[in-house]
Amino acid sequence: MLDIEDLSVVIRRPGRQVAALSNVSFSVAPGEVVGLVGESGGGKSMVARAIVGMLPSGSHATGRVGFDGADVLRMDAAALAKHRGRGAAICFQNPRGALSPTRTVGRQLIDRLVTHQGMSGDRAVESAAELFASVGIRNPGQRLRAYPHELSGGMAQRVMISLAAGCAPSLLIADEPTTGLDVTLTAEILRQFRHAADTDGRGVLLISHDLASIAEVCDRVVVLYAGTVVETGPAAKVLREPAHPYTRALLRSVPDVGGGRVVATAGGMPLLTAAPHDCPFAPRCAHATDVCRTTRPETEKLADGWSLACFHPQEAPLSVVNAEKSDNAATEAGRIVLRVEDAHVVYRSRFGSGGHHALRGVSLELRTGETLGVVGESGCGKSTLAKLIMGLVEPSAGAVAVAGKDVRKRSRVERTRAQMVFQDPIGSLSPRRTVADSIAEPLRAAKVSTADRARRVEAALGRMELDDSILTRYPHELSGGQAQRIGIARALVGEPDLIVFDEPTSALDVTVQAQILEVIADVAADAGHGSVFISHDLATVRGFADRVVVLYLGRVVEEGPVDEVFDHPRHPYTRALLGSAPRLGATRAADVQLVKDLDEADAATGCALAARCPFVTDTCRSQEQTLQPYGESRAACWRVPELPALIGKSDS
Amino acid sequence: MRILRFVGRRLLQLIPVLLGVVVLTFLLVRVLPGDPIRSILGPNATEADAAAARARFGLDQPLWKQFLDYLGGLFTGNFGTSIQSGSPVSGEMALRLGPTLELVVIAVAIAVVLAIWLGIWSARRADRLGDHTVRIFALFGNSIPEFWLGLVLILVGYAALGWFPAPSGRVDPDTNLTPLTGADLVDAVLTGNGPAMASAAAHLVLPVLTLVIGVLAPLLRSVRASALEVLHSEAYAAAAAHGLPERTLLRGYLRRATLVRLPSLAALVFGTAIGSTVLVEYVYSWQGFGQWALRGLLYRDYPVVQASVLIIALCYVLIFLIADVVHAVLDPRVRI
Amino acid sequence: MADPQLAPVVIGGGDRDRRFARALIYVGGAILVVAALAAVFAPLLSKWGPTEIDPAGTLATPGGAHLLGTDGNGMDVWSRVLHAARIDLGIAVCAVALAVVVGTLLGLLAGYLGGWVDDVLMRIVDIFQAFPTFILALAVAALLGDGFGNLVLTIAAVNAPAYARLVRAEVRTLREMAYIEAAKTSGASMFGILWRHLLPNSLTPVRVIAPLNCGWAMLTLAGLSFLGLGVTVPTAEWGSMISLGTSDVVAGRWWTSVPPGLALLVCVLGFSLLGEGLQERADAKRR
Amino acid sequence: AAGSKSDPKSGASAGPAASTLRIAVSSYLSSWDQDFVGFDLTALMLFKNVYPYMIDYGVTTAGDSQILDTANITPTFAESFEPDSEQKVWTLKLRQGVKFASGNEMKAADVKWSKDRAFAAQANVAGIYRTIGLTKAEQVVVKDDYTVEFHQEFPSALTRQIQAISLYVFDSVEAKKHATDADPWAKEWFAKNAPTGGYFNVSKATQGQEIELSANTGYPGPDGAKTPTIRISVVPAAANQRLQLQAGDIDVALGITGQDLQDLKKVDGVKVLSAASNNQVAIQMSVTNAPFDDVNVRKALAYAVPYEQIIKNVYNNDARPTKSLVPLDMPGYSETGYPFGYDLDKAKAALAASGKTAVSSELVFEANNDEQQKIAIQVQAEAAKAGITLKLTPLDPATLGERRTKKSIPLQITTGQLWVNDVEYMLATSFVKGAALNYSNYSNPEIEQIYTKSHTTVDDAARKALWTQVQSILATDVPWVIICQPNFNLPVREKVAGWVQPMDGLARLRYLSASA
Ligand SMILES: Nc1ncnc2c1ncn2[C@@H]1O[C@H](COP(=O)(O)OP(=O)(O)OP(=O)(O)O)[C@@H](O)[C@H]1O
Ligand SMILES: Nc1ncnc2c1ncn2[C@@H]1O[C@H](COP(=O)(O)OP(=O)(O)OP(=O)(O)O)[C@@H](O)[C@H]1O
Ligand SMILES: [Mg+2]
Ligand SMILES: [Mg+2]
Repeated sequence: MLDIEDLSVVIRRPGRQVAALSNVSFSVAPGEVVGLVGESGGGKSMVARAIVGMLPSGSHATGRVGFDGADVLRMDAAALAKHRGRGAAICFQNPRGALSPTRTVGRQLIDRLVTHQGMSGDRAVESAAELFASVGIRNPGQRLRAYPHELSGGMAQRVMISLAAGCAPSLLIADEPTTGLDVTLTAEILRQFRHAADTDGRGVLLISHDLASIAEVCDRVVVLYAGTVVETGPAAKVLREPAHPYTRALLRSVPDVGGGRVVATAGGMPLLTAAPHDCPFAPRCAHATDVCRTTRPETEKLADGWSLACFHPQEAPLSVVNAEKSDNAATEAGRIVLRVEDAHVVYRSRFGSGGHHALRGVSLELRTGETLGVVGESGCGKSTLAKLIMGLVEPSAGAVAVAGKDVRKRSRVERTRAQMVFQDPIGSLSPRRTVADSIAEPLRAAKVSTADRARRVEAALGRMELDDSILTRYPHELSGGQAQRIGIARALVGEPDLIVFDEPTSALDVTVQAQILEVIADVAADAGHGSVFISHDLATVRGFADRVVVLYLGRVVEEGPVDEVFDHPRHPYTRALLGSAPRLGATRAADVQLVKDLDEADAATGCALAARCPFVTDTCRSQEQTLQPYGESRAACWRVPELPALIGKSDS
Repeated sequence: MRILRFVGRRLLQLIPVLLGVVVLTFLLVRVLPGDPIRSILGPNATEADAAAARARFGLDQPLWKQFLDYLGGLFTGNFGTSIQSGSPVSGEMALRLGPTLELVVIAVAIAVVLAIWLGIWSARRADRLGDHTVRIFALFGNSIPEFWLGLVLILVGYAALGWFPAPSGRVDPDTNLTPLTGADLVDAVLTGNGPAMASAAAHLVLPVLTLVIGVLAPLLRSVRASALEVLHSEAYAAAAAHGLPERTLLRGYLRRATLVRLPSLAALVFGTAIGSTVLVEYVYSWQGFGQWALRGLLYRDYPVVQASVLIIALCYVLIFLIADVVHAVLDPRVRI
Repeated sequence: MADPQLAPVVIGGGDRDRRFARALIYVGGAILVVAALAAVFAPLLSKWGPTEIDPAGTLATPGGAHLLGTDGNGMDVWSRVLHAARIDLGIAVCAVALAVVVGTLLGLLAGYLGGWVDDVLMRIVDIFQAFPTFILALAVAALLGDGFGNLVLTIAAVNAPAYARLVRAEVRTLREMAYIEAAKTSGASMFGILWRHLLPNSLTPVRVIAPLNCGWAMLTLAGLSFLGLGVTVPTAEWGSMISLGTSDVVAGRWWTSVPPGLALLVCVLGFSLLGEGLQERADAKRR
Repeated sequence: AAGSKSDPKSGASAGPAASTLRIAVSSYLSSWDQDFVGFDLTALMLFKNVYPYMIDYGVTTAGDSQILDTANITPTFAESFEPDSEQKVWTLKLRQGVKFASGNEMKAADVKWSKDRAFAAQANVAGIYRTIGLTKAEQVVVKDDYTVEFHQEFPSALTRQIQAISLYVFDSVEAKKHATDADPWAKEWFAKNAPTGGYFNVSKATQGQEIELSANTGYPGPDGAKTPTIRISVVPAAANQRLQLQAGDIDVALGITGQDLQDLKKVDGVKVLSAASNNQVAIQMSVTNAPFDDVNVRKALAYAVPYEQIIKNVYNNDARPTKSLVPLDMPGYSETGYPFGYDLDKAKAALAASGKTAVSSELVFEANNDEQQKIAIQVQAEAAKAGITLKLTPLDPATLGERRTKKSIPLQITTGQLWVNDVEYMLATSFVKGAALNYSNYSNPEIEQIYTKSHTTVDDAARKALWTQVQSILATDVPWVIICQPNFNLPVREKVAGWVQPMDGLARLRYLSASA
């Protein structure tokens, strides 16, 4: 159905030129799910745009985008209008942004139904509701009247899928449908696409930067690197025995809940200005030889639709390198650097009473040399916890002390004793301050002399493996990875007692993420300070945390040594999280499946998870759950002892 | 319901602002040099005459007493008595406010409609000749001083072409229009006076045109910019990528999304337009609010100045309130 | 490899917007530079002083001793048009600069501190904004006299509220930004945050609005002069020159008020073009 | 415009062209109540035409124009107004059959009520009555329905002049209907409702825009209004008045000055009525405020003023130079001892004589007065050459009024005409201590003496002698710099006839007529 042949797109703008795609060829058949993976900027979205004939202005495209025999690139306006939606429909990368903010989602869906399925009036409303229901939206009649901003991220993504499906396309394109969603949701959303291919016989092109997460639902994968296809093949094959060094690097960069270590590949993806005459991966490739650097490898066909563009295909199956942890650091009890006691945080609404209860009684303790992992779904209060520790929000009850000092009563210098690394690497650097200025900020507060400041900034920079030349740059001139290194350098430069990492890698590309994780693992291992590492991605925590706490709607639901919690989860919520985390190689079906999305309203009484937990009883609904010791870890669920049995039952 | 609560809350917020305006104006007119009493007395008046006149207007009272009296009057809708004319300010003001509001409302309404239409047209043809031409022309209009433009329009429209009535009023008195609101076109419509309607409309053309030309550019720029933003937005691209027809795109996805930011700007423009009518009123012999307020100020007619500033401020804040409500209606994201 | 029969498909557009924006900025800038030069070198460019009265008489036609003739007072129109640029541009630019400084300061404080400070400051701003321009102008002129500085004050007072609002809105979004939190956790003082982080970043919209505002300030000044509330005669100022010459136009003596009118128009246009160009560029960057 | 002229409806309802005259004025009147109005020329002009004034100036011919004769005051609505032998009791006899618009006949009670009201008002009329010894309501006595007596405290030569501008009468029967306890004189009602009973009645008034006057058919006198309908429209911008006059949309433009007048002389269909006037343009120097408290500095300025140039540049040579502080055409005018003319050397010398090389001052003028502004500019330029730096200060009416009463203005331009063409009156108003128009704060014992003497001097020659003396004293003291006496000009459509030049600046519309 879709048959892209030798598609090259060069975008010409005054003063710069980008070869977004170079000689890309692949095809999608009806009923087939094809994954398109690669790092940010690899050209994935460009492929999607080419398929619907919406290349950005200034594009020069060659080659052919065949669709049911016609060439999309050369369609006239009328043909394009027909092709878009009915032929190929995209689910956009950022569903919230892709929904028109001033029109109800129902109207938007009906617009599609009317246009492409010729429906009218009540009939359209009816099928809109049906479509909503079929993508898993509860209470569709009411949701039809919602505006996009009233939807949660997961809900918006579902609406987006229903919009695309509403066009009844032959080819459904999903551009990063799961980025930014929680693990539990990701799995569910991906299943939707598989479903579309299987039941409606649609072709599906699934675009993602994260191979691991989409691998499960794809029939075939296409790996893009710098606008070129480096490897294509059946999903299982490419995942288990990737032949291209880049595919292998990509896979190894993904942290693994099983405890597999990330192996970082140095360097970043090049921005090409013209179709390459060499292997674009060569500079980062451990196997590269001279031929790689001078000649572009042809795409060679291997067995069963497997093709590859590499002079040095690798053959060994990708083995999981298990981390040998240096446990000594954890056992060596240092002084206490952080103590949080029964902290509550309420965000007050601007008018009247009420507010949002973001943290509900959290207690923590952390010593130097220790690393505490904090995990939980989006919105569970992780960032609030970080801000609380940093003194950026005031606890409405309870106490927080850093290095023995109550955070509320700290002087300017004492405030620098705790440092934070932020989620958004570029956004956390002041746009009009140079890198040197940003890094030196904590030193300025500590009244360090100018000369001393420069020296220490350089030292911190050196540790981040960055060059001095970067010091005079401004944040917008940095890549995400560089910016995050600067952020870490800034946290380190004042030799603080405590460093809080708030999802430091979630905004980064897979391979860059691996690099940063290595740096962080190194920093966290320092005995001089304690670290708190916050992540929604369980796997990243496993690599180097000593202990881990699991947050759910502002409460700690489980806590314990990292291996214990990961290998023997007690709380149903932890189990669900771990179960839905994608794993390379083995597909691990979740043993606990949560119903519904995270909803703040659920936190009212009793166990917060009650509304979503498959094992819920009346006791759960009425009784507040507190942390109880179960083996080495503690969990806030009274049914823990019964769970293995219950899970076994639901299995059969 | 929520809207009402919002409006209620905002109205409460207006109280300190209006009170501030009241206090500030009250003090300001009194610290200004110039004696309102002297300007109504002949040159032969003695100090005793002046004192009598001062007493007549309560200006012999201590300042705090004057202020309390004024404030008390405001609560009962009594704006005091004009020193110049000796008649109640509220009556005079009612006669003057109508014509000016009529002028400004019509002009801003036309400018807004024109801006929406041209702005979207222009954005859809972004960076083509038509777009550039429209924008440059709007900028030109925006750069001409209103009084100058007014004169040119009179020279062309009245003196040279004779298409429009003489710039000496708002309606032909021969049409025997019964004034109700002071806004002649409205009055003509209300009383069903056909000739007056035609005459009032003819008198409105040039002053309205002057104002429209003056305020079009910022509105146009805003509409065009937000239309472009919408056109470049993912949301619009998504709708287009799903092959929705032009009409649906324009109506459902472009227009309303474009307009969300307009109300507050329109309010601002309305505010400045009220301010600048004083010039247009002069040029077109439009005996409106601005001329009245200006004259009051020149003769230090305290009650007139106080009332006119308060009313302008009130119009201003109310218009902003309306803009916020319209914004809330247009943009579902606004939480009120 | 590329199919030789398939010629590349070119999707047009792309950079025209930038070219237009650049053209706007260049043309606007050029106009202003010329105007500024004219203002600076006015005495060199004209034989007559701006308030020098030609004993030969009034309303001389252009040409001869007077390039653009003389006005109703017997003063050289060309010289006055040039010299007026000093007053008009000077007052407009100074007033806007003052408004920017004051407005930004207020906006920064209100936006960052929030709470009652914000409420109080913004109510004051509301009061000023709701106050009619001409009354404010007359009040200031009557109170302080009508000199250059006072007109600057007046026009600044009229414009400052807009900047306060603009900056406040900007600061309110910026203060939630990660880098402000980062600065706080790095021990930056309040002053440091305001001065080093919020100020430079909140000025982006101000930079775009300020030139537009300069044009508007010139029109306000001209309007004030037209009503006799602006610059005192015989100081050369475009607004008062136009106002003096209105009846001359009706009589066909275009030279007394058309040249100052054109000068005003062109300068305001210069500011508008510049502002529009900057706006366009900012918008393009945002897209 | 062609547009509205060709509008058949407006033509139809306006009746035959000759029955209607259209006049443009610059502003709308601020109030209809003459007892409480400020100095508002538009209002005062309208009052002259809508209030019944018992006596008024007669008409005389000067050159080829007709002017109001201030020396000849005749009864109009009154049958007669004559003094007793002591000149202390004046008897006003009313015409019978004069009707107000309400239908009420004008009677002595109306006069009495009106005068009571004026005294109670403590405003305009009460102020000027003081000069003729009328201070209390009891001094006005009703004799019978048509006879009223005014009992003055002392005899005065100015009684007729003062009463000419003060003896207007309200419809008291109607007024009492609108009086309340809080407002016994119906001020509120009169502020908004036009008085009736004058030569014209206001048949329609559109606030701020137009006033329609129709001739009072209830006036039994011989000199009733010549035109049945006069429409007065408000057109603030002089340029607009001019355009409308050119287009024939108005017949008389009362707001056109300066260059426009010269231009209009050349326009088809328009004529400019011109007449010599007693309007005097001067610069008053405060003799009690520095720097003009020094007579040499005053002299320096008097030499530095470019008289000829002002007449040329400001008045297009349509003004008469004068060489005395007494206006031209005033009996007794003499140029004796008046040395001043434009001479910068003498100016510098005079300044040097004062011991100063440079002085500075503000020069105040009316903010909305183009002529004064132009004069100020010309004076400033020349004075600077003589070492006198002048800062031009336009003042709005309120500030000007306040500062004038404080007598704190060092230098100001004044324009004005004396309502009584007599030097005694001039001294009374301008040159004796405390006189209302004596903004210079000038006082000279000799002048005071002459002034007192003049009260009792009736012999013409003797008075002339006194006036010559006055003029030479004033020429030495130079409290004023007399600039010139501009001629009066009025642009009208060619069809307009009957214009009588008002020596008080307030047009008497009853004389106006238009040929069809
Ligand atoms: N409108 C555009 N103008 C110029 N260059 C563009 C444009 N859109 C994309 N590019 C460039 O084209 C290349 C491919 O971009 P594309 O959006 O396809 O990447 P992607 O793989 O989808 O990345 P991501 O994971 O970030 O979505 C990038 O180098 C990008 O900078
Ligand atoms: N300033 C605020 N005012 C009101 N509510 C807030 C505020 N900040 C956060 N919240 C709410 O508090 C809850 C917890 O927010 P928090 O940012 O801590 O979540 P998180 O776990 O960090 O989520 P994410 O993974 O998306 O970063 C969320 O529901 C959020 O909407
Ligand atoms: Mg993409
Ligand atoms: Mg977070």
